[in-house]
Amino acid sequence: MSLLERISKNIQLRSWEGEFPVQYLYTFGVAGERFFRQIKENAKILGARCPQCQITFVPPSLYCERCFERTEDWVEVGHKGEVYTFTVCYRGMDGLPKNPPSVLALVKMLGAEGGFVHRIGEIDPQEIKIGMKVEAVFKPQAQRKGSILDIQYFRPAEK
Amino acid sequence: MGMRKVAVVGAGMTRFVRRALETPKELAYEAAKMALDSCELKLKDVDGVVVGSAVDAFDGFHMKGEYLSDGAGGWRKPFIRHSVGGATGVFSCIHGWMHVASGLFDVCLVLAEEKMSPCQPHPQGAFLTVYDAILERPLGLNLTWIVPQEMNLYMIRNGYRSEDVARVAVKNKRNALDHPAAMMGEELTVQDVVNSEVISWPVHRLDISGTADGATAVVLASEEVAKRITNKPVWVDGVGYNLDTWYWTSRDLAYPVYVEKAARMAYEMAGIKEPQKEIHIAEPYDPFTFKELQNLEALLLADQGKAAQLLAERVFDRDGRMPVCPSGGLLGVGNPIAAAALMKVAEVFWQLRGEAGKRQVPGNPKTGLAQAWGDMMQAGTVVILKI
Amino acid sequence: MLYEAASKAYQNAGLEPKDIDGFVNAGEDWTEGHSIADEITPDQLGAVKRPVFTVNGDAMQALISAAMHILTGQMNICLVASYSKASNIKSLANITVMAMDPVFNRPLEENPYFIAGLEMNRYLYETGTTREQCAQVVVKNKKNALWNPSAGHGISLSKEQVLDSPMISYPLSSLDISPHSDGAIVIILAAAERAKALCQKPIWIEGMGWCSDSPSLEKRAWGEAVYTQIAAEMAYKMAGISYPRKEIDLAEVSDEFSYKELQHLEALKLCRKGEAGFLVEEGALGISGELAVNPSGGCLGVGSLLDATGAQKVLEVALQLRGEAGQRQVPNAGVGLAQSWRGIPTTSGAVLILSNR
Amino acid sequence: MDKSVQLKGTAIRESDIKEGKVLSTQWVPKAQYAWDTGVAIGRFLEELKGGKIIGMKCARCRRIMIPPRMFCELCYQPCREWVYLQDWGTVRSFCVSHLRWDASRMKDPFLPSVIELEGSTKGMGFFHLTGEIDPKDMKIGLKVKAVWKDARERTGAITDIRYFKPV
Repeated sequence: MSLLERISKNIQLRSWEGEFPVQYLYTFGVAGERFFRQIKENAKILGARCPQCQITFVPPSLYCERCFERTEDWVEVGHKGEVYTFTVCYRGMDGLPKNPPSVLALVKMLGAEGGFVHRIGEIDPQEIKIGMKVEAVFKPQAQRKGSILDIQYFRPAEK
Repeated sequence: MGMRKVAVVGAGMTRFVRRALETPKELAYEAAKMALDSCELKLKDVDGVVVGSAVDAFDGFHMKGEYLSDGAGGWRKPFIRHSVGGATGVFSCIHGWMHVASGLFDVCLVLAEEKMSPCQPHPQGAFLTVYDAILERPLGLNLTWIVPQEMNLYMIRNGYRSEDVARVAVKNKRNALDHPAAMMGEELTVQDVVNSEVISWPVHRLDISGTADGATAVVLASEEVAKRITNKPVWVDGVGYNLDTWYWTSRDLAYPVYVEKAARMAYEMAGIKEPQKEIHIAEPYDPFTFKELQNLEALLLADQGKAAQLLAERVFDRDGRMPVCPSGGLLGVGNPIAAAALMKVAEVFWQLRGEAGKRQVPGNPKTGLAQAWGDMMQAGTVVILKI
Repeated sequence: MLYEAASKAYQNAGLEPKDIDGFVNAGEDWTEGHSIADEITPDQLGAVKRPVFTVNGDAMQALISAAMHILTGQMNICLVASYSKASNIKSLANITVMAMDPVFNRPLEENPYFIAGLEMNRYLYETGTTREQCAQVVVKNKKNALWNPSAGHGISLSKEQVLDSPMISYPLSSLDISPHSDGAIVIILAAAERAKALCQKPIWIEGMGWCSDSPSLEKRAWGEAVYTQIAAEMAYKMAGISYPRKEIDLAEVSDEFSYKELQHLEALKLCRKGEAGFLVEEGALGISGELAVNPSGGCLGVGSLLDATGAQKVLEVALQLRGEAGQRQVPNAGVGLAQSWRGIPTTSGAVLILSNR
Repeated sequence: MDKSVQLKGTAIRESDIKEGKVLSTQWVPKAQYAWDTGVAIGRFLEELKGGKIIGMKCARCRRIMIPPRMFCELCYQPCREWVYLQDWGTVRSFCVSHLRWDASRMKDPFLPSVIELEGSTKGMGFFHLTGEIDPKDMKIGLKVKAVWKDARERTGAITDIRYFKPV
């Protein structure tokens, strides 16, 4: 059993164009609000510690995803991290080639679980390596508005 | 292999608010944590997690379930999300029931979350994306254009006046005054409702529940686990669900036959022959006032065309013969879609256990029903709980 | 499209819609361009005024839900439907980006393929697997697809052609990525007694498992597919499988990106960590190899079907176990494994063990 | 769970966000689609361009269905018998809506209606707007007729019919 009539001439092919005509405004949540306030106002990166698992999570969350305890202690984790993995992305959102390509990495913050997916700057893409130590470069305070982009990028850390 | 018995052993929820600071994950966590704490279980005791969330367009997440998974307790666990639009919340309980009744799991955490406030300029906008992209959206179809069509036809067929259905809002908003999660509890008169501005005739502003952010969770357990951890397990005695055709204009808009079919499926499983006698409390879906009455009739809890009269005779009041929406329902507590419908399951759970505090209905009810309605006015989901 | 697939499934099973007790559909709103996409499906399946629900997940998760429902005893026969209309989405990258965290990840405004780049790089680093070995997966699967009449992306390629294709997100090049296809797949499940009565060659579900790792890009595991590892453990336990490599004859695993096939094989314990690359190089994963992997052509050869991908995997294993896979038939296949992954940026996957005994 | 239980959940106001008391970020999706119309709706739209409304008849249950579809969802049979319908019919249900899809309030209300077109089977509704009528005069059972756009302005869209007006 199948359909009895089909489109046999491509000129009859029709499509209807459309989109979702809405936009979104997101708040950062209880933990996010506290985290980004510190980034915005003091250029400090905080992690939240699980009292049960003794793990410090960055970005901090209200809860430990592993044991579901509420995280209570918030600690500063500094600006330094390590490149856990990286990529050089040659395509933009539109799928077209992007020049220059962006160098992106998952930076794991030292002494914490997790970190940031962010851009790596002040580096030749050829030079970047897994395990490399990097540090966060913040925008000047006046330009910070409470966003992941308040960190401009991470760059190789000075020894 | 027979069907395993499944019990609700814990429940939790957040406040329902117009706009929450919490992220969807955080709302999910708060409800899930409260539900687990209520039955003294830890996350490691949970074998699998089920999430219900209705419409991704509200908060602009693609694959919303994936995003929610850690907040819902799904870290490195079997995790599935489903949706049947507005009927999602009650279905969550059914999906969780499948996990346990199948014998695959002993403890299943069931979570429903909705965050509608991120949608700009108004969450109503997201409803536009529900309709046919080619034939309906270009006309600007929206919820306030179609639900009233049902209401109009329903009222005409049954000879109801605006005052008759307005009593639902009065009752539910009053009940909600005693609910800690409620955002729309209010002491009103029938005249207040009828005199509130007309949104879309015959729907008045106070006939409608409000969009909201919130989450609800319940914990389901197998018979063995349930009997071990609580002396008041509430059994999932019957489940039913049903979906009508997508072509809404060719449905009978006055009577949701799909709700009746879902109810009959659940009654059959629960061995219920005379629902009006055997169901002691009900939480039918009430996003609009008339829906409560229409759903009660489709659930066979009131004869067709008789619900309004029973309402006026106070049969559905909290101390009436069959308390309906003792929680305050969507009209009173608020309507974060999936979370609101699972709240109904949680309310029946608390009522049957005698833990509803000021909302407690008298007479030690033994059997309760929760129902939701959804998709494009075409889905019915029903759960029957028994203590 | 779905109507035709469902009609064929009914015919194949000798059933009519009224014989079906319940229907499960798989799909996501944003890939349909339609909120509550659930609402559209009853008509195509002959399921008007019947029990229907939607799993917003991979078709394999939908199938698992249907199987659970049958195991409860409330239903005897369930139908699982899934389809992909990827061609109707003009801006898939813009949809995928909305599956990422709006506060931490979306503001970077990068093409989501970067996530596959990050993961591939870490996988290669941890296991010593090479880009050449990944390219070999592409060569194998696209060649297998030439024997599959339902596959749209079969072609004979050399390893060099894959390696030299434009770099998308280092080390991932354009031919490492599965193209998308449109398609619909419908599968009917029945309880044991009914299945025996209905069907000459029923394929049995021996084990099922599914799992999600942390969704957070910052906190998940990158080198290993932990979600598949845990799902596989669950499925093996249910199926009573202790030595997967010995007991499984063929596997259809998610190869949305070339390296994913290798990473998934390792997570499935079908080989040791770091070993999969060598196996593909030696030809051990070919149709007549030691362990046939993706004989259908996989996502690389058939095309990724969005959330219907898992159903394509199950369908192929079922055809192989029934001996109905035509020119790509794996000899003497008795036990097969199907695995799915929901694609970037998710960490969700499912595993099914099927047999014909 | 008593009223006295302190539940989690922090209510904020939109003004908190506007005034920067609560941090936020915006997202404008670029979700663009080109939905295939399929055979049935493709033909239906093409006919609208010509000023005609076309439905489909099921050979088994004899229902004449609008919008047309390639198979009957009740009989689960393929269909191929195209049937032209009249561009007038009877209002089966309606409402008087003051809200637009984005919840903005309109002074002149919309009159969305389910119309049973002449020629289709009883119970088959067709969704459109009604116009040129005082909302107070709207009633179920009213006979209405399509008001078409000028032939040159028609593009093969549902909006080729402007609205329906009382006969």
